[in-house]
Amino acid sequence: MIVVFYIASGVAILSTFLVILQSNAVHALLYAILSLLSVAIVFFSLGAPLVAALEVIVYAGAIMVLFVFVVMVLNLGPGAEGQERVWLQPRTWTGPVILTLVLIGELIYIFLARPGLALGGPAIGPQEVSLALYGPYLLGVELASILLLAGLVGAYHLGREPSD
Amino acid sequence: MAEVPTQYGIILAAILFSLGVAGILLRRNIFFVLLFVEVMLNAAGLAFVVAGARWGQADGQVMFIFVLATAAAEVAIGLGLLLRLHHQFKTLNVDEASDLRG
Amino acid sequence: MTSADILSLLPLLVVATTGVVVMLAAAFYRNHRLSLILTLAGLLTAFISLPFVSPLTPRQVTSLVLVDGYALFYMGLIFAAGFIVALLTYGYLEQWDGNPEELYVLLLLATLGAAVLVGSSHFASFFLGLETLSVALYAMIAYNRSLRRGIEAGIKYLVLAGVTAAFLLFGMALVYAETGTLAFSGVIAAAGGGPSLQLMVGLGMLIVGVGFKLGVVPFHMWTPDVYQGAPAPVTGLLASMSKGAMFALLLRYFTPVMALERQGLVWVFTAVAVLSMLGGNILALTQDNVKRILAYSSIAHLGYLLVAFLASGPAGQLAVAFYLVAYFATTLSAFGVVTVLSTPDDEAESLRAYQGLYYRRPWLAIIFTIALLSLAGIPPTAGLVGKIFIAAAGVQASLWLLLIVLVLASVIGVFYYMRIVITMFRRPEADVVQPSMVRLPRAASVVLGALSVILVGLGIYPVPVMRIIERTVARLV
Amino acid sequence: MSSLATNLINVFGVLFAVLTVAAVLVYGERRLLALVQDRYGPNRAGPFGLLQIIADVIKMFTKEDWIPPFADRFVFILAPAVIMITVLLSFTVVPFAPGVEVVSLNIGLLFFLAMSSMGVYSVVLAGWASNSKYSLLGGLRAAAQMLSYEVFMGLSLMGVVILAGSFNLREIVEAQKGMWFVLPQFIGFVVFMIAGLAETHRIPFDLPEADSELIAGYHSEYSAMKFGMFMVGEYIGVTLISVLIVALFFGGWIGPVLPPLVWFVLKTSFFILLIILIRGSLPRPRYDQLMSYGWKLLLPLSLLNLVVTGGIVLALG
Repeated sequence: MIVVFYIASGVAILSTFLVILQSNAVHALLYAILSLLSVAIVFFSLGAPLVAALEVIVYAGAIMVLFVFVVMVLNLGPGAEGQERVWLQPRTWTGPVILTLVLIGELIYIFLARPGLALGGPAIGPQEVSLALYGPYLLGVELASILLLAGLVGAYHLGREPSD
Repeated sequence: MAEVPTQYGIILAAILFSLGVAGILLRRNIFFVLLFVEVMLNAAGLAFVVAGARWGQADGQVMFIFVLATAAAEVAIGLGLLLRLHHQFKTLNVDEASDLRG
Repeated sequence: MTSADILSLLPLLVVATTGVVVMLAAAFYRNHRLSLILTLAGLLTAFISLPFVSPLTPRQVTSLVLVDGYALFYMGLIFAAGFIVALLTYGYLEQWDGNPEELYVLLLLATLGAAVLVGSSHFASFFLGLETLSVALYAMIAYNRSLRRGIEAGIKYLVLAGVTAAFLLFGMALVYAETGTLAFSGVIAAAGGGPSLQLMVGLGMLIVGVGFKLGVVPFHMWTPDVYQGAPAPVTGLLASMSKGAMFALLLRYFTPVMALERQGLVWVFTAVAVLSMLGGNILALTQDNVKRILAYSSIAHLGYLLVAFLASGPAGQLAVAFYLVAYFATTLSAFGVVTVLSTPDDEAESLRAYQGLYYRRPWLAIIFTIALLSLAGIPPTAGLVGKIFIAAAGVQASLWLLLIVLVLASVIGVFYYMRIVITMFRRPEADVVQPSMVRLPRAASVVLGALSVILVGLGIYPVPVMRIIERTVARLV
Repeated sequence: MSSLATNLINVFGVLFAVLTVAAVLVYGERRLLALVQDRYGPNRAGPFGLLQIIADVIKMFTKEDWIPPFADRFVFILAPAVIMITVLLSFTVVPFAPGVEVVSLNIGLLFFLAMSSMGVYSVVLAGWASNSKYSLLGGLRAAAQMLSYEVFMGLSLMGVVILAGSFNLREIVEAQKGMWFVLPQFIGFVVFMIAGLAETHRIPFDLPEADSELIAGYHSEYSAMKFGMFMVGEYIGVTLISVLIVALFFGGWIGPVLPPLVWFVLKTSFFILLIILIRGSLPRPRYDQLMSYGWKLLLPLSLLNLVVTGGIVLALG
């Protein structure tokens, strides 16, 4: 499992990095999906199979499809890349990239600085998660449903055609 | 099963999070900005799952599910707004779509 | 969950149910007035239920929500704000040709989110309450979807709030990874065991998230644009409910954390408070747009509140509670005036639109003047009393630097508030085209009148409100 | 060593069986449809036209594999591969008989749902990458349709999960020793079958391809082997849905006298034939009818099913 974790982590980081470099929206999305899939494998290797499946079903399979859907609705064909290329010139990206590298470096330093964090316990399967979800977190589930309702009503209002 | 030191998991989450931040700083296209917000939220969810695995609790995964719900709601409204923006401004560039000035 | 648990959640349940009912009512029968009446009835019921719930408190309902006097007090404030905004919205949207019903649904959901936020005792409820509030606000800000600036403001708020949420979550996850608990009480207890670097990073990210929501310097960039682009009643909501709920939570749970880690965090918050007070007031001087002026003014006011937060202790709690009551009334009254002068497609926001208001709409001008005086902290208004409480709390905690800045910033503030007042009382030049006279909605006029009475009343005789605060909020400390 | 050998036999056995079934279906469907419509169907090549399969394969392999110059090359090639990979991967969690399965996953059912949600991409990406308006419209329709019907598909299966108390398909089959789940979960079965048809975009849910309106929709621009992969992918999808219906609702390999695997194959064949006959008998609905049918009928139905099932299971302790 350790090997799986490292390989999946590597793929996740690399593909997320490639998302940044893509000027084509759909190619960027494909790398994002790849990154999400490898994060799902990371979840699996951490002993969290339920969220691994949810990551694929909801994140990669529903949320990202919405993004693709929007690309198609706006018909952002291969022609829409020119503008994006401009933003990927070295002078625009050096600043943020250096900032990010510093940020990453600091975070790695901080979390490596303290050795001996305990290893994870046994796998936590769907049953335990569901029991927690509908036990102590029941109000949270209700709130999440209210949150989705707000999203639904808002998206409905914003997305409707003005004529009706 | 999980023999991965927790800090590596957190570092992975931190790197993905930072890449999301970098993406937002770099891109001016609202489509990409929304995409990187998702990347950041996903990284935060990953951090929760890692932390939950460290303590052997289900709470981390529960939080991940809540993050998922949030991400879905944000994307629904975000993409709705994006379509409106494209409709009104004929561009997805946040710098060009800027009427509000003080 | 016992029946007492459910009973103590009654205010929240009422608001949630009302939201669903209004939505279903709009699905089957679209009627603006019906939506308004249902919304008002729901919020009123929730408000009235508060004293009945009060004997059951304090009660921890699961690990997520803590219903106690503190939470109930701020819930009351939030419900009142929701009620007022709903009334203002009615007149604002009456002539609009779009669908107004969804705004009430979103308003109720936002109110619920804010109410959960002040009652939360756990990262999960904190985060979910905050997100419910934010997600409802995105749509409300861009509610007039044919207006370019509304959409732009909505996108800006959405992107920044999304990033903020990610920071907040990542911070929570780091704290959780360190402490092994997601409940605030557990986190505070675990933080006492000796702060680690990882925990500090987590807390830092949390503070970034909270700072964005409060709109304090240096996280204030979104405030003016979003305030300007959003519909006027929504701006009122944004300024009062959204910031107030977040501040109530900050006060409750960060005070113990601060006590543990005296040095670093105190300096951070002190810097933020100073920058907000000065920055907000100085930037407001350069503005010609009333909504933007009010935006910068809200940045400054959050800075004042941070002084009371830093003072902490019973005096600080008292000062924050009173100041928030005064601030809610003042902000809603100010944005209420803007609202009644605006229509969804043509907002009265430039200073010119207010020139000679006194000669066209004397009462409105007087109401606005009272609100501005209260914002500036000039007697006899609630704003002054609030500032005195904050100053008293500051003196008790000997925060001299902050107090000096507070006074200095208030003096600067007087200039731009007076500028609006003077504009209103200046005779209009003959060649200036007068803005068309909109019919003044009756509901809104009653609300504005009542708010002005409250503002002056609190300025002269604040004792009753003080009693309530002492009975509920201060009881905790 | 022996476990490795068994594993290999299982993997390749399943792969071989599935691909064979798909190939036979290419021929079988045409014969059966012809029977329904009172005509012959392919009957020239070999006895009963059986060699038609070989002829079709040769044709597909030797045709010019053309990528339109205006298409997005990378995505254009990726799209047909996605459907093959996701559908074939779904078969890994299916238990065909005791001991005949590739992997026993404790989230087997979720894995299937995850793969089917990934399958959406093949159609959507194909529609986008072709860069032609019919394909784009087909892709748009497909995205909305498959995303919607995935919801009901997942919900309809949760009743089964409640009854079996597990996501593992093997355990679900074993839980049906006493009674097939089709009896308590009849609504779930119906919804799953309909959603399954929609997910594989078969008639009457073939709006993404709709020959008469969109000239084959998302795969208008595809030819030769890439088109073949879409077609074979569809047949494997049909097989997958049938296999899952059998495993989830009709007791999998459980049955008297005959060996388990035979029972499984028999039951599966029945449902494959049923799906083909449905194609022969139902017309295609309008797009808005399809969506409102899904959201206004299937969603409440599957939610009701879930609530009632959960309530009864709770009440019985």
